[in-house]
Amino acid sequence: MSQSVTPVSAAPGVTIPVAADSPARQFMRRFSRQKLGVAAFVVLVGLFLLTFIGPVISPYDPIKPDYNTLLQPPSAGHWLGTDEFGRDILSRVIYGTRISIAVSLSSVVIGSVIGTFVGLTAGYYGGNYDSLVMRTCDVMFAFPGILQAIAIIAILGPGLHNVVVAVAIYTVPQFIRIIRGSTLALKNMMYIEAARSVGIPDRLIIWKHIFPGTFSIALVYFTMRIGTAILIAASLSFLGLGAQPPLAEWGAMLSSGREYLMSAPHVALFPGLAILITCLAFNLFGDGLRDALDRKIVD
Amino acid sequence: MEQATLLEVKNLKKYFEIRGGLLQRVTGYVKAVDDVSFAVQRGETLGIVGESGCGKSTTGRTILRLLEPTAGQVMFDKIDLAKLSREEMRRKRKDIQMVFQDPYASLNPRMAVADIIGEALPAHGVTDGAEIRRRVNETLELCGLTAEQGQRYPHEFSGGQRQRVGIARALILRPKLIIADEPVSALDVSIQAQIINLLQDLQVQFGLTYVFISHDLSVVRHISNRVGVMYLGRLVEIGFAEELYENPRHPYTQALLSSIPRTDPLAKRERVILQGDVPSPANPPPGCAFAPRCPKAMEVCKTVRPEMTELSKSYQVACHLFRTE
Amino acid sequence: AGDKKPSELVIAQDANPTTMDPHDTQDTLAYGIQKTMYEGLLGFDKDMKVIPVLAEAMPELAKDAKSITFKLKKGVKFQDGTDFNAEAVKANIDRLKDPANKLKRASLYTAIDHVEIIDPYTVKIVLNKPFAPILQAFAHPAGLMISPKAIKEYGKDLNRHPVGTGPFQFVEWKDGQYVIVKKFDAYWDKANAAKVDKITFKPVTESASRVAMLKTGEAQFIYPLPSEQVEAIKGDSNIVVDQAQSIIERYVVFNVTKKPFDDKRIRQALNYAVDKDALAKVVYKGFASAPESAFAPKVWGFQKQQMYAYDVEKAKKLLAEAGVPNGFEVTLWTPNDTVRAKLAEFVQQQWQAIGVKATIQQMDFVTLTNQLSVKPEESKLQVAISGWSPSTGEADWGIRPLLTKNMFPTAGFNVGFYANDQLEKFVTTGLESGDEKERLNAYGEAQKTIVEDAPWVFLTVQDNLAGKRKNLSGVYVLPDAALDVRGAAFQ
Amino acid sequence: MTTQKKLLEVNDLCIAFRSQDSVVTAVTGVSFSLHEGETLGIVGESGCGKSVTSLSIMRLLPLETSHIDGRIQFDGQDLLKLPIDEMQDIRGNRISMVFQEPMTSLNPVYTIGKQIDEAILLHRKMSAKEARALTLEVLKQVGIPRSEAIAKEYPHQLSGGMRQRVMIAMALACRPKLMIADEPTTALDVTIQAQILDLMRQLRQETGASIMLITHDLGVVAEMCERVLVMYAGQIVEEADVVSLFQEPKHPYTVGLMQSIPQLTKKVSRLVPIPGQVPPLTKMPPGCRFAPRCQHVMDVCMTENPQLQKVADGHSCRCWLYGKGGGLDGASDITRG
Amino acid sequence: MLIYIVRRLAAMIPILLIVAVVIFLFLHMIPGDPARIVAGPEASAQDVENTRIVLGLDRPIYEQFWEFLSGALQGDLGYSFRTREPVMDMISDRIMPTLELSFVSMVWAIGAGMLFGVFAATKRGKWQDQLTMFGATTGISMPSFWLGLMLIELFAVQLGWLPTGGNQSAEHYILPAITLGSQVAAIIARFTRSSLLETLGEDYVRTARAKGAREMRVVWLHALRNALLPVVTMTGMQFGFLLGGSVVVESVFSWPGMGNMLITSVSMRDYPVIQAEMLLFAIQFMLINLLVDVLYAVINPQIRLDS
Ligand SMILES: Nc1ncnc2c1ncn2[C@@H]1O[C@H](COP(=O)(O)OP(=O)(O)OP(=O)(O)O)[C@@H](O)[C@H]1O
Ligand SMILES: Nc1ncnc2c1ncn2[C@@H]1O[C@H](COP(=O)(O)OP(=O)(O)OP(=O)(O)O)[C@@H](O)[C@H]1O
Ligand SMILES: [Mg+2]
Ligand SMILES: [Mg+2]
Repeated sequence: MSQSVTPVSAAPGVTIPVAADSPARQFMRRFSRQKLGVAAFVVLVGLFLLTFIGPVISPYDPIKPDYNTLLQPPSAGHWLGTDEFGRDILSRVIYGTRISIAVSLSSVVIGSVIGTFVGLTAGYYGGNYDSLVMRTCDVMFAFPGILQAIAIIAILGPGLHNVVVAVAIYTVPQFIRIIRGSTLALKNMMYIEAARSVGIPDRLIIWKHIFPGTFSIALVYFTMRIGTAILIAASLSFLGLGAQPPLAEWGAMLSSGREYLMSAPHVALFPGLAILITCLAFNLFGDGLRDALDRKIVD
Repeated sequence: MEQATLLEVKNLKKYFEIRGGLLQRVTGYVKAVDDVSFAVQRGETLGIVGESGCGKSTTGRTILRLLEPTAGQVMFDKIDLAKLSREEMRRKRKDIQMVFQDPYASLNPRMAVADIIGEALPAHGVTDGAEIRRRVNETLELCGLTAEQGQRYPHEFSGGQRQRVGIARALILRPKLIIADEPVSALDVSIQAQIINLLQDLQVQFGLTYVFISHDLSVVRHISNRVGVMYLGRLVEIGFAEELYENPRHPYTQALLSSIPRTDPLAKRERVILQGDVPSPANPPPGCAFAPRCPKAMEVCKTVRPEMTELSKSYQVACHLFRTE
Repeated sequence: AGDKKPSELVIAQDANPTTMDPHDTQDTLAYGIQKTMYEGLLGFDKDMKVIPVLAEAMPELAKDAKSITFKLKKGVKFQDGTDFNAEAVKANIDRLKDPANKLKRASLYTAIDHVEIIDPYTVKIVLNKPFAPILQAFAHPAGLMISPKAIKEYGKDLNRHPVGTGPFQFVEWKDGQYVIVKKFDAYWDKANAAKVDKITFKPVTESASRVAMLKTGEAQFIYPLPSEQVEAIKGDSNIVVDQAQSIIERYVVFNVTKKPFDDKRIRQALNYAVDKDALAKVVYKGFASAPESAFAPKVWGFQKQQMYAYDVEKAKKLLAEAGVPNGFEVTLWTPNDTVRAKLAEFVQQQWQAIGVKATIQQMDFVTLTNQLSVKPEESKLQVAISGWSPSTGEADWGIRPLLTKNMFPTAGFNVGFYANDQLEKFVTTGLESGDEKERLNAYGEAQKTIVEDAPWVFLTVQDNLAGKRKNLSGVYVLPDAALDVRGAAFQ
Repeated sequence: MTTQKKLLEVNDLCIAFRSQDSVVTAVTGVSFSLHEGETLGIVGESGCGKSVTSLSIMRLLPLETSHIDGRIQFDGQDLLKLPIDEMQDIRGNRISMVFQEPMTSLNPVYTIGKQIDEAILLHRKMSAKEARALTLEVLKQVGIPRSEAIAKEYPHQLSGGMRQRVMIAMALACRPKLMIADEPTTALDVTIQAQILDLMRQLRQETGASIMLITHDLGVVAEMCERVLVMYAGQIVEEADVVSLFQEPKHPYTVGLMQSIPQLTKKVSRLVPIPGQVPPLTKMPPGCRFAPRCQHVMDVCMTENPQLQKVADGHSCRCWLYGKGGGLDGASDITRG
Repeated sequence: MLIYIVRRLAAMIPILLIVAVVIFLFLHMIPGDPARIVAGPEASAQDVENTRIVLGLDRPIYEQFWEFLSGALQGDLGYSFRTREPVMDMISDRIMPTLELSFVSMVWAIGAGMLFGVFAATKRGKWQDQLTMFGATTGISMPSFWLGLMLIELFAVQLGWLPTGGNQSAEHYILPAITLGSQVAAIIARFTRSSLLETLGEDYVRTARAKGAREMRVVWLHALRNALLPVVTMTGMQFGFLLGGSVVVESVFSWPGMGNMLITSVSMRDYPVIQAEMLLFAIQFMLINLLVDVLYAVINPQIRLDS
């Protein structure tokens, strides 16, 4: 956005020179033009900062109850009001950032790393291995995500660690599909064949040529999946399968808040908004990334 | 003469499976290369021409085992490449290199040019960073690029420059044989000439042997010592360029040559305009593949596939018109 | 806006019934529906007092508590036209007793040996051992009388074809959607005949949705009404909240075989550490009361005990005496429904003050039950949120299954493996004596022992809350949380 | 055959594209005219502005990012000033276009027949049935056998050559006065190219339409066109009738172009390439755009861009060698011998 | 085409078998003894044992599996642990409400999604585009139970326009369908937009313009039809998602459907019902995939199913 645009009537052929650029620099330039994406990025940076400085800036202890201030609506003392144990909702929402982001991030990281690895190898080597992987994915796709997660938690028991595992397992086949798809496309690119023709070994081809090619899609998908992971984790907490009290996790807060939806709507509203905003920020950031990386990558 | 043969392709076949139906069963084959034999002498350039889809690229890629041959032998320096293990073949690629048609698609857009060129060295045992850098720069200069340009990315180059990068990549291992698959087709005419000259210069300097694939008959004629004409997966005519262009024997070659627009607005000439399209290689005609379009087709052409016939020691044609009985 | 006087009642509850066969029912919700269609020999009134229903009067329990004789009402007919008489009673009890039927409520009647028909309207029930709570067993909805013809006709399918003597008769049951009953015109008790034509029971799991239905008038009665929702309907003049103390007591159970809970002082300390009044206020919005004994006041045999008042200092002192002045860490199990999870969270907060760090672990109900129903040596339990509602409404069922040796899992629910010889003695006396005074005495001692020994942290006795439209009357929740809707009427 | 009436007159056409970073001017000061019944060839290297010029006549350049200056007179109307719906009435009706990629230029989800029907129905008031009859007729005209069957097929069922015939049929369906063919044979094999060129020659005779033929193949120009424009870097550098262009090319670029093509008929040991490369649109030299690559470059070339000027009858050229008093003698140096 | 469909259906059988095995093993791995739960909280050890026998859980696992499998093959899915009703009957009661709700949600989601998607694509880069896409992303980011509860509060309780739950009349469909479909609508909108933007740049769109077609015609007839191809695939995938989402939505709106039943069944470890439902989910998923492939071929003549 820092580049000024010459009026159309400028002398023929006169243009603003553009610095000779690497793909990374090009990307930065294009991304900086995505207004929504940049805004989302700023929000995300803010959220990440919150996870570190949250304990410093949050006005109250997030788990210490105060039975004299139950379910108070937002006020000067408690900007977002208090919950059913008289705890400050603002402080809990701030602490919740750390948990929600840690859970969603780690589950998607695990899921995407495994999924990317399997997707790359399945797509590149093909054959029976590929068929096996794809059939397995098909079976996993046949069950709706939340059911999968519930089932996995049912086996492993509730708790945040297991939410991470459940969401990671749910994420894996999605990544396998995406990465395998783009691996198949890249595999047929001339430059892959060119690399093979000069004798580059397969594993290096996968690592140095195909993986970077899938990386942008993986990254975009990664950011969007984080949003989904937050929602799934929230649903699990909503069903009592996620974070254990008194942990300030947004889904759990929302879940306990739903009982007061009519009498004290702020209890559910703010964690709900926190989920919405975070999820929105990740998705919009992903959109921005996608547009900046390549217009051809579709949702 | 024996001594001079670098590459000998014998009865090479490459069939692609057509899979269909539910269980992805093989329902047919695309006979992309069907029983092709030829030899290339050290230091010469063999041109291969033919229309789109006739199997030129597949021939080239199968020789390098970028595609696994369905049948046949590829004798390179007396070794049958088709019999090597994957890893042996990978190491052998040091000696045979390829230049690709599309200078845009054949360079990884995410790598700096020097990395693209130098990448092959570690794969063949050169791991010293300084040595790699030295050789990359040397090769860049050989191909008319500067060392500074090596730090740039492919999208910052024009088509011609990219093709130079592609040539540099092939050259850095100092191969004996380069298979050039339409190296100039994607380039503008004014740039084409630069690349052709570069290839010729390099050939002289390093004693390279070329298999030069193109659909442009004029370019092939210019660069090649000998020329082979392919039609629908088969070689139909092969011989010294001079002879083949002055006196084409196969009706297909004749038609091909007469179809080329001449840059002389006043020239009046007799044209053979072929009827119909090239048949699908998945379902080629039973006899001579060219018979359905051939103005000189005979009854026998429809049923019997003509074999390669030697008209002279260096000239062969596969056509019933030239059967020696 | 005032409602028009309707003739059809819609009731929204939190779950689906599982069956319409009273002998095979284990959920109170199903009983609430069944009781519109069925009647038993005896029954409970609003305060869990046993009253005669199909019996002419209260029966006579033999002095040795080994038999009981019922005189039956005459002129009663089942909804399929069959007469209600001694034969019918025998058919029902035989059905319950037949092991081949594998009925879930058979265990309630294991004390019965056989049934003797004295005359068409008199039956004598002979027991195989002294069993004083037999009265309550007959008042329990498991003793609802099914038409003998239907028993023969439907066999296993009885659960879908209820036929009783009640004021309503069955129309349709669509699982997950509704159970519909309609007025039974030939009901024997004209004075108490149905005042509405039709009742629809709907399962609505989400409590906010239930409240919404009540507000919009889509339902005239909802149960349960979570205490959190009371606030939400306060302003609505068409709605009233029904509040009554239940017989459900909530507590934290200790695994007394595990350290440090084998030490009574620790258990007492943890009792002192919990502020029960605050609990009622915070967790139940005030719709609960501090417990006054090991079971709720409305249970037969209840005697008020000296409980553990909220006293942090005392708790700390006891901990110090027990050698853990700085507290310890403990895992607190709880089912994953909102109320019990909140209860757990509250307990956790309270214990924090004396240095006891509880980690809450929520489990779905099935998993929890499974984790609890194991032999002592296999049990991983430390402490768990639990609760009990003695469905027979009397003291024996409020103590025996929970705190006696014979009731270690998997035989019963003594999941904390509590054993106390003295208590065993009191319980046996209460069970086997035919003398009411002696029994009451024994149960009084038993309660005292339990409270003193503190196998639990006694948390609360909650209220049953239901919401209803103002113009509806005659519908109420029994202390055992079963609905009684037979008298439903609109003004 | 060529009448003197001007069908199309393009004056000082400038086309610029706006991107996020900058504005590039793809075509600068292009002026030419096309007579009725004439075939005009436009040659030049990739990116020199051939397609953009033709698309601007159809006003098919993207509205948001392009800016067109100048005047395009067609049959007495200024196309650039026409309201969009009037322009839409002209498209496909009085001016039609054939594109380079026969593989992708047909809509894959509609049958051939439907797509040609549409072209007709958009401009002619007739029933669907009549339109189909007309469709079959034009299909026959472009030499498609079994036209009824083909009309019911989808594009992917046809070969490239057939598809290009379909494109031509679609372009001719409304009997346009002008047909713009943008590299109609580049994607095709030589034997198929020969078929298509033959067809176009034949149709030109039958319909009398003017043709604007864009190509980078000098051979095609030589065989098809009457007059030729040579473009370089967004400008016309030479304009001549076909015979004089090939026999006496004036501009060093044209000459270089001809020398760098290997000849089929005679073998040279070495080609003479034009050194360097076409400057990118963003880095146009200030003087003559060809100067950096020109063997005859003079000082003036580096600073001042020459005008297109007449160097012989019907032959103009944009080069300082002929500048200031028409130095025709300089030309003999560079005309190939 | 018909042969293709029949063959695809036939090919589903082995996959279903695998799915059945997986589901069965999976269920038996989940901790929790159904007999204990069914017998009830007050049951004695003997009661639990009895219940176990009644439920057939006392037999070896392979026997149970065989019975389930052979039964399933004959269309007999056993009896529910919870209600003792034949599972087949329960499912036939429940499947229509779920399918109806999914269908209604899908219809509006597709309609609105495509409309917004096309609108945004034609306004590419302008504020209308940005706003629509922002809205769509918000739709994707909203937890559905939250949205559902908010809608009930607003439209049923505050305004009293619509009922809160149940499925008696057409009115009852509105809120659940909005809740269930909004995420899908948002996804379709985004997808349609990007797909359409791509096809709008294709050569045949330029051809259509060159013919003199009006812009509306170009967008709706030429570009959109092609843009639909990936949208159809993705929509099919969303249908599966919808079936999963209905679990939450059905519980919020007390919708007597499969999702609601599944939750109850899982909490009661009602194996026969869970198995049947999961199997049904898998079948639905595969049928939808088949439908998508057929639809794809209908829209895209380049795909020939019978080859
Ligand atoms: N990977 C593949 N799978 C299936 N068929 C293939 C594959 N690669 C090539 N073919 C088919 O083999 C035939 C020969 O293809 P090839 O690329 O060798 O032709 P070519 O002569 O190089 O053509 P062009 O001039 O277009 O490059 C074609 O019909 C092509 O469709
Ligand atoms: N929509 C556009 N936006 C920006 N730049 C464009 C656009 N269309 C064309 N250009 C630029 O305008 C210049 C001329 O393009 P044009 O397509 O006319 O070349 P051409 O002579 O037809 O080349 P070719 O032989 O490759 O078809 C090119 O540099 C191209 O990058
Ligand atoms: Mg090729
Ligand atoms: Mg062009």
